[in-house]
Amino acid sequence: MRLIQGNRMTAIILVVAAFLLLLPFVYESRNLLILLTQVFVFSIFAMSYDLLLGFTGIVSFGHAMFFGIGAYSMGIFMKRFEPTLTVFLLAVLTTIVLTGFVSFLVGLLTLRLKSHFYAMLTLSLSGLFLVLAEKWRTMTYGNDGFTFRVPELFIDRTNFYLLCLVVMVAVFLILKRFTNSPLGRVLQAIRENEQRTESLGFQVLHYKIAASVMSGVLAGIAGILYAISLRFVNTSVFAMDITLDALLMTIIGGVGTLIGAIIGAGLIEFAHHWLTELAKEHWIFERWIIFFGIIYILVVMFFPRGIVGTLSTLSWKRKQQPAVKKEEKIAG
Amino acid sequence: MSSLIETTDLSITFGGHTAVDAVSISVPEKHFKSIIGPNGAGKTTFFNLLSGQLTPTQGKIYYRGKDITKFSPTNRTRAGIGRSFQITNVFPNLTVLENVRLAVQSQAGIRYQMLFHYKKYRTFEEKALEWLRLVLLDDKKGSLASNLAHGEKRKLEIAMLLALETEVLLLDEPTAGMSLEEVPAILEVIKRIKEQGNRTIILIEHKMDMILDLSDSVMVLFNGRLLADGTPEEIMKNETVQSAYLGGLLDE
Amino acid sequence: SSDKSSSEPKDNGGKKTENKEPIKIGVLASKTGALESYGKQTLRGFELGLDYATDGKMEAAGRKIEFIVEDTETKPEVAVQKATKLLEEDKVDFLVGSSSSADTLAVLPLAEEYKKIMVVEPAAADSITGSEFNKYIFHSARNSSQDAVAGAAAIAKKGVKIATLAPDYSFGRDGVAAFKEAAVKLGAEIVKEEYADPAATDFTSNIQKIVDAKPDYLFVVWAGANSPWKQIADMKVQEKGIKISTGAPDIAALSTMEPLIGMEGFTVYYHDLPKNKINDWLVEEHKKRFNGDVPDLFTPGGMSAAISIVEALKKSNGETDADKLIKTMEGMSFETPKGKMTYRPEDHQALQALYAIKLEKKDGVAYPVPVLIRELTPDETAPPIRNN
Amino acid sequence: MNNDLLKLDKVETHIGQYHILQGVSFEVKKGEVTVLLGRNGAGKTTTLRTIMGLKPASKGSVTFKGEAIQSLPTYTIAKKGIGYVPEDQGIFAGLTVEENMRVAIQKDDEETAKRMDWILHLFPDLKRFWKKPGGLLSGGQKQMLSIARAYVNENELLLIDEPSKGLAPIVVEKVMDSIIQMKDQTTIVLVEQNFMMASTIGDQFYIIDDGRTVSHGSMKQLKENEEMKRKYLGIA
Amino acid sequence: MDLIINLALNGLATGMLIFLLAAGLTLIFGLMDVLNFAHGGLFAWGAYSGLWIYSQTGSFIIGIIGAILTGFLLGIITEKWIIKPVYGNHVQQILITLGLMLVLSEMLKVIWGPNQITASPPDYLKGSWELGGVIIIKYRVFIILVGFVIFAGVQFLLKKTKIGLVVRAGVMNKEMVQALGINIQRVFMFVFMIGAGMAALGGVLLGPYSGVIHAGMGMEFAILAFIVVVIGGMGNFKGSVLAAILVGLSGSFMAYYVPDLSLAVNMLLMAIVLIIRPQGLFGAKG
Ligand SMILES: Nc1ncnc2c1ncn2[C@@H]1O[C@H](COP(=O)(O)OP(=O)(O)OP(=O)(O)O)[C@@H](O)[C@H]1O
Ligand SMILES: Nc1ncnc2c1ncn2[C@@H]1O[C@H](COP(=O)(O)OP(=O)(O)OP(=O)(O)O)[C@@H](O)[C@H]1O
Ligand SMILES: [Mg+2]
Ligand SMILES: [Mg+2]
Repeated sequence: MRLIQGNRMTAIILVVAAFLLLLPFVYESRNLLILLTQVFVFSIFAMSYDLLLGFTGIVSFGHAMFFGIGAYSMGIFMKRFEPTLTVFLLAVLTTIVLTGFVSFLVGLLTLRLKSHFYAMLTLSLSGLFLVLAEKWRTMTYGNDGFTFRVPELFIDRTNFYLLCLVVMVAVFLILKRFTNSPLGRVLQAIRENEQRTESLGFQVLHYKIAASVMSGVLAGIAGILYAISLRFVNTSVFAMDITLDALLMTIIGGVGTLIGAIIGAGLIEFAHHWLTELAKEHWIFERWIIFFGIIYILVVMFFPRGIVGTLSTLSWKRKQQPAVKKEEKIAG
Repeated sequence: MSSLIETTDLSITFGGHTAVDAVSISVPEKHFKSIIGPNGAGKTTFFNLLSGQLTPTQGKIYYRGKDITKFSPTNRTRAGIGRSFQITNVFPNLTVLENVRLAVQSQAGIRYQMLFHYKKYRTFEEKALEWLRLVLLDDKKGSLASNLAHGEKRKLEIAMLLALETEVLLLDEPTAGMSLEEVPAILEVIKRIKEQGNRTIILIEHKMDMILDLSDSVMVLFNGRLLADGTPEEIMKNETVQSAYLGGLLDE
Repeated sequence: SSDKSSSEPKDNGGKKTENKEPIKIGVLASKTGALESYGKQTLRGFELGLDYATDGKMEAAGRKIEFIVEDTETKPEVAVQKATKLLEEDKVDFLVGSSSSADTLAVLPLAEEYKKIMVVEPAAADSITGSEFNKYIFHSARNSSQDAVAGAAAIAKKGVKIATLAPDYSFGRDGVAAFKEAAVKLGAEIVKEEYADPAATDFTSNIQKIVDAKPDYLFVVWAGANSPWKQIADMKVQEKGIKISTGAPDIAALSTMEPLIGMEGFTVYYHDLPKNKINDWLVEEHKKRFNGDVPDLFTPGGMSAAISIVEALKKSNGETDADKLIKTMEGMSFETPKGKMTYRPEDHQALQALYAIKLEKKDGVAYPVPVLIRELTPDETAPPIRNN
Repeated sequence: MNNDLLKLDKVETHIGQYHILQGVSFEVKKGEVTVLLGRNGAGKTTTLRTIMGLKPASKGSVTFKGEAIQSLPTYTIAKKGIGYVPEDQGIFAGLTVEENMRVAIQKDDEETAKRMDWILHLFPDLKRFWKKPGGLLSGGQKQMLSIARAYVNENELLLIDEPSKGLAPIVVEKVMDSIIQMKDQTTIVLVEQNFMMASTIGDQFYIIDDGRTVSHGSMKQLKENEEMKRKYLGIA
Repeated sequence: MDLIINLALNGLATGMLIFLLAAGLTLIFGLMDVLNFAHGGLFAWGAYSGLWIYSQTGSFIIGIIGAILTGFLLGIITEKWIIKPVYGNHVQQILITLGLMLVLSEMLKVIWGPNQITASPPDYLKGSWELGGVIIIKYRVFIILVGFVIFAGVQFLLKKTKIGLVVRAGVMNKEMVQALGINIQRVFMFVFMIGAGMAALGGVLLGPYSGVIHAGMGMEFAILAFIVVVIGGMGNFKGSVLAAILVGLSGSFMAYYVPDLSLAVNMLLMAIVLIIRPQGLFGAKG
């Protein structure tokens, strides 16, 4: 039963992915392309966040730290060396090593700190990275940031669009497999009851670190793509706003669903786009941020478990088959 | 007699209050031992020390002659000491089946596998179902654990422990809150495991009839100290136990 | 609110000139976010500038001019997205913008990629015409070095001891570095450089150190809402014989400088400082259109950007080929509300006048008013060339 | 009306989309101890929670002293003089024993002080751990605290969910004594799996199965009727 | 010596100001366990409304009272419509309060315009005294006094009434508190209202302190308030006042002695405290 459902889900996703793959060849709007690229990048970032929040139950307020490391690694490599594919790969490697290392250390701290305290610690760590980016001016040019060239291949927006799409789908599949693997199930157990997981014979810390590193590295990759899409990087990549974006996208879409992170990213980016467009039509929308805020509030009221979370509960309720209850991931 | 679990001088103090006070016991292999004692005597705390939830302030714990005092709960479970909890302690937002499946998975040693779908391990699910059937909970396999009635949670708790198939079973009041009607079934399970003869069981209970029925030996904790350790008959005759623990109940 | 974002050309005559396509200008500005007031000043100025330079006809060399405004929200990623949209979808011939330096820097490479002229206004970072320069960039706004040179010119003399206070990020650090260079050149001595957390609520330590250094002047580089003025006054810095000097900001921020009345410094613009026809027109027209408001700090900048584009088009005969325009614009001088500006050929920085001023209390004005001490000529404020 | 202190009439309760109680009816006479019996998951706890308004009835009526209370908020119901000892003890883990008691106390008068003395005499352990966070108590001590919290107010009706669970035999005896002592002021509805306890202090019994009251009678009857015991309680 | 006194005095004043910002949050976040990202919004509304009333009436005191009332009102509305449905669910709290935060701070721009607004203290609080080398700024002394008054007031509320206890109990087990006859909903609303009122008070007092208010001030200072609540120990009112003073003093002294670290001082302080004492400086163990 569940398997069939799962397959249908995968089928839908594949169809959508194929559609997105063909899009740039049939539809000429560059603007849409860029918007979608942005959506893909943030989807990756939000999914990496969902792995922590939704599957392992770790709240981090400092996820921007990994995003920023990725963005700066790419920027600095491209600025300092020739923008070739080799250098690009080197930058990717550096990002993976750096984010892996930092997320490993940060993951170790989950041992010591619970909930709010861990969240605030990550907030302060990412704050320190922000200061570092500010102060290490010979490398980063301070908060104004710097522009850089990117490898030939990525200059073409269609190519880059496709790259981001492919990476996003790959990350989705990897995380899907990761969370549905025996290891992933243990992560959910940790989310539910850490102490009991321990006494079942699972080394909780190892899992938390695994999730943290996985999530950190993927966030770093999102940062890389972000930097390439802008060909510019400044300290804003370490800002709280970036973390909040991931948080919002994940929650709006539905925590612990992965696909929710993608939908959340799409929704926020498009809502943003439309609202700012509306600002040109009517003065009321010049303060479009108010409407944005109202959307958040309405989402909580009408989709308390995020869009995907709530919709899947509804459809499950409609079927009314208490005997074969689908496993539910709860938000919170 | 070779002892499987041995404690020497085991003590723990919480800010001035010594909850377990220099307890030295030795439990032979395939033995069934019960622990009784007034509320707050330190029984659960003693379990917490054995299973690694707490670290003793003093004393040592040996398992098969090996010092495991510094082992983490995880490693003790892996070494073969499993436990159930007095206050129900399950994964509230996972299904009953998934709760047990996780225990089966741990027992099978599949811990870091991240490349395959968990459904690939179909046998885990079947095994989990078997355990649920054993504790009469299979009809609830799809419910979220948080939605179970209290007694049902107790059964789940037991199923999870059994699924670990550890050599040592530490049972902390497994039947508290279980209905009169169903206690026998659970007792039956415990008895059967005992009869299979390859497990060592330590049981905390306040139900005397059960203790008398099952135990090879009974130890009595009192204010953290080991007051007595002996056969059920000996213990029942002990006057301190009668006056301070049992009260007049058995008179009826 | 009157700033329509995308203003269709006013229906003027409707006489089709031979040249087919209208010329399109994409304007990037912060209409929301931290710098929204700057963005709005620029936009008003830009619209007025087009009007002025085309005599209200909205055409140059026979071609119609259209402009499309996009909001960068003061976020670099949005700026890039909007700029690409302007370049790709609206196929604009020019970019103008934007309010924040980071937004602008992020967009600079796009101008190069699409080979379109970008007139930068009012972002001030030195790197725009420095390390991040490309030949499509023309900087009509003054840069931080010009500010600094002006600041130095207003106070630095042989033997004068100066301390500086600036926020601890690029803007402040660059500003002080440039100021120092200019001031030392004029014979002054920098006795203390203090940098403060831009979000700080307490400046005691910084002010204390400055007081201890016993300078003649305290030169402050500051931007943003959270400012040290009040505490400088509370800690009686002026009473200790230390004169304060800084750049006068826009009118909203001037009202926070009450405690600094009497200070000498410089400004980019205040509406009654320049004495010329264009400025008169600007002030009058601005008041007319925006119910009595006077133009503010960056309004003339927006106007200058527009004027420079129209002038260039006139000279190129409506030709929008970038290489040709670059040739035209390099070294081009044009009249603005601030007098004559010239795009320096080497780095495309517009050389322009700045003003040495003193803040005074004026009856009927709610905020301290910058009063002219002397005009600092474009030559005097010319910054070093740094684009290689 | 009659002298029923509490009356449930065909009460039905839903939790989410589950129909948990499907017709529970019983009457509790003033001054009596009424025992609810039944398998695990039969709906005993849900019945008590429905009376307390924690899981409001979707159908049927709950009448307390002649007044329908099924749609009142929990705190109002509690204020009417109904005390509750929940199955999971409901200890405020981060608060000390003392603070747990203070939250519970409704009136700060002499009566309360007297009751408090009585309680501390009943459960000396609580006094011993007066300043200890409730979450650190042993299982049995928590149970005592939970009972104590309900005892400290003057209640006309007490709903007690499995009090003997986790208590040492001697303490169970004390709790039984205490219930008998209170009988003249306080009426009690008790869910209890310890048949010895239930049968010693109970006056009436109701058996709940699958969310319905399926049988009832006086405790005396049940104690003597082996067949009923076997049928409903699986004991002989 | 003068220097030390100057730094200490101003650090203390800044600390007290931060405490005023954080006081409301210790109740709402620390005690009620609500991740209220809109706290900064309430705070900014206090600043705008209070200073507007001050400018209209000419009385600073009336302005302060007005700000507090605005805070109460917003607090009630917020609790009823925004927070009530999401008690106990942090994920939903984050989303809905962030939404509210956006609405609140943008509304400020709609009503009072996007520009920053100057704020100066009333004449009797203007200026400073100079004693030897020590400069004592009158307004800062005022802030310190208000800080103590608020501290004492809230401390009284928490210690002498059952409210603090009931709220903590309610967070741990809402059902049980109700079953003990307490209308926890009303208690929560009351506490939230007080918290919002204190946020507004913090806002209106900050205005004349820094000389200017702006719509972004909410977000800017809210993080500081969160830091203080966490390093003080969640829900520990005394802890948060000490933490605030610590933040104030360390900011002041670091800026003087280790200026290179001054940007990082708050984050560094928080990181160190959390790593060394995970439960917060003054939090209970566990
Ligand atoms: N983590 C802890 N911190 C402080 N005191 C503790 C802690 N754990 C247990 N205690 C105390 O130690 C004593 C023994 O508790 P324990 O839970 O072992 O009792 P028990 O024998 O299991 O009792 P019961 O039969 O009631 O379950 C109790 O007084 C309890 O309050
Ligand atoms: N929140 C819930 N969601 C779904 N089902 C529930 C929920 N709470 C209880 N149930 C179900 O309602 C039934 C009755 O539960 P209840 O707790 O009243 O039983 P009980 O008679 O008290 O059992 P026990 O003796 O085990 O305590 C059980 O089958 C239980 O699974
Ligand atoms: Mg115990
Ligand atoms: Mg029950």
